[in-house]
Amino acid sequence: MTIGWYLAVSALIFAIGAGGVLVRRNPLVVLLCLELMLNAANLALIGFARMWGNGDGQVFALIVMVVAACEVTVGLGLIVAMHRRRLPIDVDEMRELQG
Amino acid sequence: MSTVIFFIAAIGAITGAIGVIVLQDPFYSVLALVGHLISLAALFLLLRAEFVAAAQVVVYAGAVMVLYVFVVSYVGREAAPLGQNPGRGATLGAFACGIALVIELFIAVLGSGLQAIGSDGAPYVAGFGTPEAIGKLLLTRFLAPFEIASYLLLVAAVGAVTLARRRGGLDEGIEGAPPTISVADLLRPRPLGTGTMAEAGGRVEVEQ
Amino acid sequence: MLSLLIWLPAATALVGAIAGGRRTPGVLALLGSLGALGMAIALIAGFNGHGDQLTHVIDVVWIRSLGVHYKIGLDGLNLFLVALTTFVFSLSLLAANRRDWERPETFYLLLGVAQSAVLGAFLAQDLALFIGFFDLMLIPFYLLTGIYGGAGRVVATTKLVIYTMVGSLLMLAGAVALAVLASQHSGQPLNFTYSALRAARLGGPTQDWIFLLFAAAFLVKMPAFPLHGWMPDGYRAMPVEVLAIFSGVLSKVGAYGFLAIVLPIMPQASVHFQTLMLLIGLASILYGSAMAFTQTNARLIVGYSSVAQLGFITMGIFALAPQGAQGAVLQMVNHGIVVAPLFMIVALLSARAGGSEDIRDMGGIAMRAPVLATVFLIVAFAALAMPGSGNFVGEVLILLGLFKTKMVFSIVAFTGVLMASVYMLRVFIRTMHNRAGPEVASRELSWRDALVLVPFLGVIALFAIYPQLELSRAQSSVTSSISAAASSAAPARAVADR
Amino acid sequence: MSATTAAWLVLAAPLAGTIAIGALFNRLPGRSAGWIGTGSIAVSFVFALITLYKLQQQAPAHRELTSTLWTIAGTVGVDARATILVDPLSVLMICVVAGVSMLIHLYSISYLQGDRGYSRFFAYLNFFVFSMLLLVLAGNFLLLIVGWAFVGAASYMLISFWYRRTTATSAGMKAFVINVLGDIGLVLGTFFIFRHTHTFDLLASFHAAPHVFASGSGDVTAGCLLLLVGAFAKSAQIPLHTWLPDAMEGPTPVSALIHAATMVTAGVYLIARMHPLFQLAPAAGDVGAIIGALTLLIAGTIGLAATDLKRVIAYSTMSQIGYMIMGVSIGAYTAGLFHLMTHAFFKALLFMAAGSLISAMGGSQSLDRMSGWRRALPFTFAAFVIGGLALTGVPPFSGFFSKDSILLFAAGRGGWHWALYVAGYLGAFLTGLYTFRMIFRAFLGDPCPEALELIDHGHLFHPPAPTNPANGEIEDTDVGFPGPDHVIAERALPMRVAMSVLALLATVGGIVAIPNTTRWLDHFLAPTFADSTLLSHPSNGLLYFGLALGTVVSLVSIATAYFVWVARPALAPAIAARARPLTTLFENKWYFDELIDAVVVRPGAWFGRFAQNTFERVIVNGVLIGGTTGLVRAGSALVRGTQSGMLRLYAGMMLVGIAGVGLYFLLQS
Repeated sequence: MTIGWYLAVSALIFAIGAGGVLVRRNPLVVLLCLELMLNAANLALIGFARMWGNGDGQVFALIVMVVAACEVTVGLGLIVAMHRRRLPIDVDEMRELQG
Repeated sequence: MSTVIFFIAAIGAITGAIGVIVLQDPFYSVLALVGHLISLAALFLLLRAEFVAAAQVVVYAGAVMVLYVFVVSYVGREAAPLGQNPGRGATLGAFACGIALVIELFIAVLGSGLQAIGSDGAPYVAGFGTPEAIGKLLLTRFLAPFEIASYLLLVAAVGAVTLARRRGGLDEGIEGAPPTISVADLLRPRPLGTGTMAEAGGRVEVEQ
Repeated sequence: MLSLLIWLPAATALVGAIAGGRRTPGVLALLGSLGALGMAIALIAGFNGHGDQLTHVIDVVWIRSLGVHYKIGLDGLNLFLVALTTFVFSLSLLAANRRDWERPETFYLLLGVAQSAVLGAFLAQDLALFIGFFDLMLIPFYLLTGIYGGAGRVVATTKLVIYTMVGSLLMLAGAVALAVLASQHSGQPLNFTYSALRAARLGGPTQDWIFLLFAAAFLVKMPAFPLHGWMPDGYRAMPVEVLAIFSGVLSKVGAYGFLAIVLPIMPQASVHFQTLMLLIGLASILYGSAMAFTQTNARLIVGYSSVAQLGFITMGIFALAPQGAQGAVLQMVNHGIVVAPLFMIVALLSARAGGSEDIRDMGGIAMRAPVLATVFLIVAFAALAMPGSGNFVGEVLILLGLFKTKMVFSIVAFTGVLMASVYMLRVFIRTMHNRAGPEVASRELSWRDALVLVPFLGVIALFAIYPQLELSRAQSSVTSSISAAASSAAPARAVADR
Repeated sequence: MSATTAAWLVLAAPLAGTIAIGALFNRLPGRSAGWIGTGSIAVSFVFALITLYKLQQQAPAHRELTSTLWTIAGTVGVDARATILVDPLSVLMICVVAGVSMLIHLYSISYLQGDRGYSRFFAYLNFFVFSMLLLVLAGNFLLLIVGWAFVGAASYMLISFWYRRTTATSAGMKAFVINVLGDIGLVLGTFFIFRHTHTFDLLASFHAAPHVFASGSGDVTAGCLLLLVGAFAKSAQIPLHTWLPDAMEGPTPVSALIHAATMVTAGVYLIARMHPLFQLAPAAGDVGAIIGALTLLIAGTIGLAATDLKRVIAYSTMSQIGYMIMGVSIGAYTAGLFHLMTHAFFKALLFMAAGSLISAMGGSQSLDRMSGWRRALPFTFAAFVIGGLALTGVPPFSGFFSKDSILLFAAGRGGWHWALYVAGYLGAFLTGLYTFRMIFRAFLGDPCPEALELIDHGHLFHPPAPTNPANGEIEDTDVGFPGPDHVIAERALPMRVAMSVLALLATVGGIVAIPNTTRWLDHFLAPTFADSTLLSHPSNGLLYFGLALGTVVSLVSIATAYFVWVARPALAPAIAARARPLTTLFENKWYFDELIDAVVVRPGAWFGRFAQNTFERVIVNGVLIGGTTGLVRAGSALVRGTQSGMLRLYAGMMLVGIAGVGLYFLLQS
């Protein structure tokens, strides 16, 4: 398969993830959608790495995974903290920062 | 053969992604994501990224997803009904956004004029994508990012512990005193039982 | 040396903030400010007034692609303003140390940053750097007013932010336009330093609109009529120590900007708008004085008197005569060392009048406070520019410069001197003399209050006896700074005379 | 010790006294502050005499010495230096000022005793003397202005000395503001002169003046007229005189020192000092002479109608200064200064005597309530009569010679100056009338209750509760009001000594310039005024005619006063009733206060109110603030709408934004 196909898949997954972020109200699922988007990016990175025969893209992908892991820990920590405080687990309910 | 595998894996990945956003129960969403990740790992293999694929399966689909499952079960499913009603406008808007994004990305990819996109990629060199190659890159050229990423992980871990600790919070503070945040707070020894790192790590015994 | 001078106050305040505690931040901030004061005094002592060259220059390219330099330097123009800044800040910090503040680390850190910013604005020799410091110094004051202010602080802060921000943005736009046009005009790469901008002579119409942008920013800062709308609320709301600094030092940045930036860089526009600026100055004098003798809030009386005094300074600068400019610089220093203690005295008075700042609630405070009354009287006399005070020398120079170039303005401006005596004496008599008000409990100045006020008196006396200290050092810089404008004004006048 | 060193020390002594008393104000026991103050002035007086002696050792042509200590402001063409000028004029002035001040300080030691502001009083008083000496010694316009303003400030502080009296503080404010007006006149006048001479140095200006100014040119006339404004404000000449009667709110020694003997005569000194300039501006001199003549007449008429003892003397002061201003304006410098000197003696004496009388009255100053004090206060009576005779100009008292020499000079000038001559003698008649009206009403007739108490019981009258004589408000005796021992009369020795010395001087002071006999003063002042071009050469016949006329006028006026107020007591009210409009005019002080109120104060207050109520509210707050805040508010509302706090909305906007940026680059490529 040509690299173009992989990129197309990557684009689709990214769009799905983005749509999910917009649609879902459960922060857990929002986090999952973010994972989707990151993975889409990873796929594109690795596709390009294959395209040029260069390992850099793969290293990038690895580092993206690390960042994703960090994001997950912090995000999940936040959700747990919210749960502890009996706050609603709903992104639409958390709007104290509105102007 | 590779074409067949590609289509199977691609369809799996996309289905998993759709499952993540469509399924109402977060637990199933997580499971869908696991499926998606494994499919993606297959795609990585097709792209001759052995090490990344392995890492994907082991770290991502394995460890991270376990974390998700833990949290989902900890938080409980009562939160799930809340996420059910995204609103029509929001759904439509999100859908439109997604479509527009896809179209734009497609145009970007296809219209980019990169000849190589139409090819199968560079000729395969033995050892591309093996752990050895990646390891060399990480420890030579990308040493600094590697180290920074490791620090990032450490900070994230500490942060997660602080956030999710049992006692105290940012806005409770010491009783009676006005809530203060300043640089100085970080360096000042704090009274016991207010949730310091030392307590969290079990180095200081808090008398209940 | 100058970099150390600029950043020392902020650095010590930061250390104080990190160290924490109830007293430490204040003491450390004070020490930093005193250190800066010591350096300023050393600079004065070592200053060689001959020639208008910058001394102690530090010139480092900061942002190469934009031509922004970290260029600071000392000349006769900013020498005493720097000293004034460190002096007023030191004593205000000393005064502030007598009180307990909520979150002292924040308070002193903000003051430290403010001091560094003001010093930077005075010492900057690069327009972009100047604007950076100019805006930086406003931030601490927004916060100080907003957090530590009295009643009505929200409105006050809002007005302050809007007015000064609008002014700053206009100035920023003007500065960018100035540098870009200057580089196009001269064919040199983009360069924001004063010297480069001075060298590139822009055309008259271009200078005109850029001049207006700058003038707006500086006039708001001073404040001058009719852009003083933020002043009453702001002055009422600020804590007195902050107010002493704001009125004593920050208002001078605007006047300094005219003298150091506008006049040398845009001489033709300065001549073109001379009459307008003189009218603004005159209106500030008359209006400020009229307001000052109808107000009953002691703070506002002093506040409006500052409007009038800055009117004098504006007129002195735009007399476009060396005497006027010399007088303006001297008057900036004098006004700073007079208005700061006035505000502190107003605070002391209000503490003796049951917390009210209304002069109708005061009266007879001198009874048990002869020393306080004497201090107030001396400061009031200095503030109304009584001959024998440094302020008088400043005003005479201003009016003499004006007299030489625009005689009618000078004669009308003299009414400001007369009105000053009316409103200053009015506030003195209504607070200190006459029958005691119902809530008045007169008591003497405490030693700690005296510790703050006495240095002010000392410096007022020094400038009363020997203003030459400042004048001789400022002379060559001031003359060279206005020479471009003055020389382009002279032919016009010659034509008009014919 | 050179003359200039001594002159600097003349200045230094009172300043040191001020600082010492001020610094130790609450640690000085008893009356020591008074003695320190008096002592420092005495030291100053001694140095003044040394200066005089040293100056006389110089050759007459070299009697203009200057000494500069430091530069106050020397930049861009301005040369303000701390320079003193020691010449016969200034030395005469410092001797008079220091001498009279010393005596008044001595008087005050007793007069102010028991007052809670005792130290403050002497600190102020010493400061005043320092300022006055600075004024007369100044050799630089700027320093002159400094002294000029300092005496104004000292005057303010001393008028408002009893500062809890609202009458005193408003009088002080009035005095200060009018004096600032005078300062402004002086500064502006200086500017006009500086414009051409390019120097602030007095001597340099005088030397340059004939070369840079054409005689009668616009600028020098404007400058001199503005200097006259300064002189008028300080010397209480019409129309800037209204502060002086009000200034009588101050303690009586203050009235004696500042508002009679020294400060108010500064205008005379100024004109004499600036005579090289005034000679180039004859028009300014004429204005000065006319105003002086008007003042001497108008003040005399008001003095006839006033019933407040101190105010009568104050109007008399105005009137006498009118003579001096008239004199120095027409070129009679020596005569004007001669009158200044003798006036200092007898007017200070009159005020001291008045102070003694007022304290015996328990603070009341109303002539209507006083009578028959002759037996009760014989010493005061004697002092009053000597002062009155000298003031009226009865030979051989000092006032006789000094007044006549001014008028003689006017006659010698001829032309329209004859009008001044006539006005002068008319004024002399008025002087005798109001002076002896005052003396007869207060001292002759049946003793009033206060006097009876002193005669019968041998102790002074103490009012039941201290009150403000001006408006009758009840007071206490704490700081800010007169002290409890303020009732002192003539008992204290220091007061008697001071009054005796002044009485002696008032009697024989004329000796320094008796026409055709002694010409000491003329010779002494000659170096200063040698270059005067305004000369007068009256004949001997005119001289003797003038002396005779002066004698007759003064004696007739005293006789008239006796006739009207003693012999036929019913006559005075009858005359007043017959000439009702005139009396009303005099009693209301020619409506000058009302005029100033209508022309200056009301419009000023109106403008202030307009600025505050209308302009500030409508324009500044409404349009400027309202407009900008409205704009900002609308803008912020717009932006704030997007800040909903909705995470998903933010994410959507971010996506749209990123997509937009991407699209831009796509379209670009």
